[in-house]
Amino acid sequence: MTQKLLKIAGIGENRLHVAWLSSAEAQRFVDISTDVINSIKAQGRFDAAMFSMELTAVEDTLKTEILRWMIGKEIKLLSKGDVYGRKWEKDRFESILDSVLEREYHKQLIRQAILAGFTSVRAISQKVGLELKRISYLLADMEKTNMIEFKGHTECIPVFAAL
Amino acid sequence: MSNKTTVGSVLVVGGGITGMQSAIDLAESGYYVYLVEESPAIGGVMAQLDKTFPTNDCSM
Amino acid sequence: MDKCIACGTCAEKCPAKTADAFNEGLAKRKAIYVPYAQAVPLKYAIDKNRCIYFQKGKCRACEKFCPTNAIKFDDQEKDITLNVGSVIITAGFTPFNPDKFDNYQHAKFPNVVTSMEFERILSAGGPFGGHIHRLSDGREPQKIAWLQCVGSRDLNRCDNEYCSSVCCMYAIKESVIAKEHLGPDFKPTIFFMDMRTHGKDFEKYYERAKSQGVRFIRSRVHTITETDTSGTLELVYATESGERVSEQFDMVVLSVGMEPAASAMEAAKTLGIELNNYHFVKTSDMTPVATSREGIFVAGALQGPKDIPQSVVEASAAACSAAVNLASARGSLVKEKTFPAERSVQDDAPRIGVFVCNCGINIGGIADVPAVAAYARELGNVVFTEEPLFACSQDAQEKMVEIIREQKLNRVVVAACTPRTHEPLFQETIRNAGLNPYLFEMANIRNQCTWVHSSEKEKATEKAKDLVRMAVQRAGILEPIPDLSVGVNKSALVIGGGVAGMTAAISLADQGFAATVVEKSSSLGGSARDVQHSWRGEDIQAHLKKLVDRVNSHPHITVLTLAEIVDASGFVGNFETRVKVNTNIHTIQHGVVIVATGGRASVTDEYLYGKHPAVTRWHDLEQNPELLSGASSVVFIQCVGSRDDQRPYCSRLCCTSSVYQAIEIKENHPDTDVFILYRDIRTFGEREVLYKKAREKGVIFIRYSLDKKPVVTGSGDGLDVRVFDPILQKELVIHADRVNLATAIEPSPNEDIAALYKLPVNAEKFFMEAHAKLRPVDFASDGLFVCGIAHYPKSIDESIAQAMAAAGRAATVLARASIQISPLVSQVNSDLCIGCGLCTEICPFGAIIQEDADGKGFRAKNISASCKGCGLCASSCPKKAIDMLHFRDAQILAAVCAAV
Amino acid sequence: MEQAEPKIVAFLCNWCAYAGADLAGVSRLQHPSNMRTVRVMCSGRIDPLFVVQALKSGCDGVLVAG
Repeated sequence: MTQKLLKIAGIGENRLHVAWLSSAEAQRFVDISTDVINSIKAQGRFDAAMFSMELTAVEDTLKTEILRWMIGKEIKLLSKGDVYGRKWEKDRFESILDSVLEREYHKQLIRQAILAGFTSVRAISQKVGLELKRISYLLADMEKTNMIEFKGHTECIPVFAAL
Repeated sequence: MSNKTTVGSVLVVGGGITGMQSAIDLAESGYYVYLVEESPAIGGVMAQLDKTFPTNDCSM
Repeated sequence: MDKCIACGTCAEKCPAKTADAFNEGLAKRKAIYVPYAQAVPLKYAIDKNRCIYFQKGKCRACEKFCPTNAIKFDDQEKDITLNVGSVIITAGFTPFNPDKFDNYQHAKFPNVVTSMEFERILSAGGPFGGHIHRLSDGREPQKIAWLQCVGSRDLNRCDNEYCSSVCCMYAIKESVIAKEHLGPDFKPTIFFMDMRTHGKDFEKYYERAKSQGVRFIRSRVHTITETDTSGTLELVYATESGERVSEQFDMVVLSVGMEPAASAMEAAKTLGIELNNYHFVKTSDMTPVATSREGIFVAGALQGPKDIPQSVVEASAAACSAAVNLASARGSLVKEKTFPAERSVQDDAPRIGVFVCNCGINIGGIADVPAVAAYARELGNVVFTEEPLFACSQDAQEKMVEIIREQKLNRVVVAACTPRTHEPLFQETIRNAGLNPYLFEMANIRNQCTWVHSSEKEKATEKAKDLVRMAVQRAGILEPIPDLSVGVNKSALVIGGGVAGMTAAISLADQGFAATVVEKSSSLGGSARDVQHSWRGEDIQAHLKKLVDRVNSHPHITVLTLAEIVDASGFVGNFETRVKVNTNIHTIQHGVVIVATGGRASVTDEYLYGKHPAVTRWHDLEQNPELLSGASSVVFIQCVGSRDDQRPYCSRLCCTSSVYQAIEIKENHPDTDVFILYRDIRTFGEREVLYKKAREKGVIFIRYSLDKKPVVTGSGDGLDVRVFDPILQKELVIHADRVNLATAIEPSPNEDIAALYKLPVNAEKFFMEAHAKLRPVDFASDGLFVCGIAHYPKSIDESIAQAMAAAGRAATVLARASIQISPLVSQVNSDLCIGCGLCTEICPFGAIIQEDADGKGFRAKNISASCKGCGLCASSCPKKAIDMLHFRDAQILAAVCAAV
Repeated sequence: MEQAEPKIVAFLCNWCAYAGADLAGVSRLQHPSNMRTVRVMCSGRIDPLFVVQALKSGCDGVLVAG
């Protein structure tokens, strides 16, 4: 999930590697770490400053309750079913999780942009590189969940503030 | 009348998986254990096995 | 030996090479050696027979190069006299040596290896790093054949007429793992006589292996020849229908059986205990770990061929038996260690001492230790640094205690080897200096730095500095953590009043612990009431009567019959269970739970059972011998409801039971024709002798397969049984006066018990132990144990052993006044908690509950006694309301931030 | 910014990967020195937030191994 998020954020999913091995698999550990090191070397140094807005947005996304809930409930949903007794297919769960991830991340990114002083839809769009329509849609959602508020109009341009 | 008292220690002969388990259980139950193994290390045959069914855990 | 730091210098310098027995001679080792990298104790030893000094009187290179003077050539053998209360012999087995069989050509052909050699070939830590190849030419094999029963079930070429019990399963395992290594083109074949996958979940593994492309051929290979100079082998065998086939293979693995080791037999002789015909230690089915001599117990493969879980069960059973004898002296010889009072550090600023260990040349020879220490000295909060030669040596430890006192250190960082082996040692050291053991942190600059970056000295030094910085940053915010202990209610609740439950209760009560036996039916005895004889022919009813009498009269045992458990709560040492008897509710406080709910033979609607009076099942014939009067033909049908889609497991007991009954019938009425229709005869271990005896007595065995099950039809007073005989290749019609069915053994209904105590069950509703191999009687949650058929179908000797094992394991809890538990547990901040319950749901150990403490709605609450410190709750909590002691978010992040 | 070697933070489970890394040491299996290990008692302890924090504080990559 974190890999997906890093990908959406443009940081690259390969900045994070995940592996399983047992205590006797020394050679495997060496192979894994060599691979990881080579992969990271190939990607070059990571400039944390350049991605600071994205990283903060990723961090805030990971803190959101809906995501932590979905991950925590994954096994139960797939094996035992939800409160209505419906078992979820793995694919279905993954695709819903993907869309939630993307939505929540974009919301957090918009919030960061607003915090950074980009308060109109057009300015936000330029900053974060999302379509205007998508931003407007998410802003409406964010307003409902008290992430931002609508401040009024400046020269007919709606202005938002983060809460 | 015998005045022998019970000795609270046990000798375990063999340091394979079985001997080790016996020794651990006794030591945890309050008995002093002497574990005797003929080779320089405990572990027995199980240590030689690559992986064990069903989890394919390594046997170490 | 205390001085050896396992640096390996001695082995590097040793000039003498020899075959490495641990690797089955497939690799070389030096004359001074550790058997394997993870050996305990990790100390080098000299192989006297190979050492040049011991053989020729000169060398002693190791002594010269040893950095710690740990080698003493003048050490003499010493006899030590021990005065002990009891002896347990677990001297194990030795794999059968096939070299004396010329038909298998193990000694001659390089590509014929034993299964033990193959284990080493497979092992990533083995001589070939897990790369499977032929020993003749190094080529990767495409086809490997496993030959079963080498040195087992064989009277012609060796005296081992017993079955070694474990080879079928390990051959399947080896073939599956080999396929994982070698890929989809690899073709493994197993040649077998009967496939004996009678253990828990083994049958499913067998089926999976088949679906993964492991080929199973029911035949005994009689000749192996080399076809060319590269070492490819030709195997000649006969198929079941008698056809002669020859086929080429790249390698052959001989599935060798078990024999008692010569040294073990000698030890047994010294101890004066009796051995049986096969030189295994003789025991009775009713006292499965007692030897012929009082006070001496046996466990494991020295008692008979068996697998790991059964060995571990017997180990705990033997420990329990020894403990029953010595209960009056419990605790008399063990001492508790004492430490000085802990100094409070809460209000003081951190004063960190950093000890950078040279570990001889292991660290100091690669990283620049003085530079690392100097670097550490500049870090915030560090007030002292030192560079001991060996931080773990006795003198360095004593000095460390002094320094901590003098310098008033309140945090200690040791940069040395790995915390996995040495953290406990250093924690004890700082406790000796009056510090809480959790004010300690290690930086792993040997195993994970200098040892693996020895060619990059500068980078290793840089990494060592980083690792020390991470440790220091983390150490600065470590907190003292008080010991965590819970009191123990020294009594047990035993659920189930069958042989397993009663044996467990008696085994505990004889050690002075109170036990309550809860039985749902009106009387004790369980399923053993239906069985007359154990497989060794011992009288079960007589034993059962004794058992029931002892349980009823034992001062420490309370029996509740017609009892139903309605509620349970608590954790290890402190359970509370409510039991309903008629209309009364008994509330029982207890420290442990032993689940022995048993099982039963299932009822079937196959083969006219219940529709025709001549169709019976299990022990009906034994209990009602009049049913057999005048019978001239009796047919037993095996695997009725076992090993099929509905119950994909082997019921383990039925083959032996039917064979035993068939022999009885033949002995009482030699003229009666007795047929056993089977799929594989699974008379494992020494039970094989019964199978042989049955054949000698004229019992006729006919194999059937699942797709061609026998068909039973009524025919006058009797029955007609139609079955396809694979050897004759035609259908036979047997007229039978009786058909007896070995129906599957299923567990008693146990959903309620499982739910009340949060115990896991497998797909077939047998209770699931904590670890299939190593913890066969424990549940994953502490203080709960399982035994008997509730765990898996098993014979009475196995049930008794497992019941004693459960009691033995339970005694490790009950023997203590309080249980020290690792205090590295989860902590809920109830101010932040919203009571969502996610943590309760995901905790694998049931260590977080939801409680409405102050009427503000539910809040999470830790059960620290059950917590294993995994931290799943902390990393999942949507509100970040949970933190882990010693691994707090802040403490982990301090190290993370210091990493760069 | 100096062209130093990339640094990778490795979160290793005490019982599995950390032990494997130790064993690599015992076997002297050489590998590049870019890893900086953080030991945790179980890979379940690793909050994704730790990963982000590692990247934020300037490391170039993260390995989670259990």
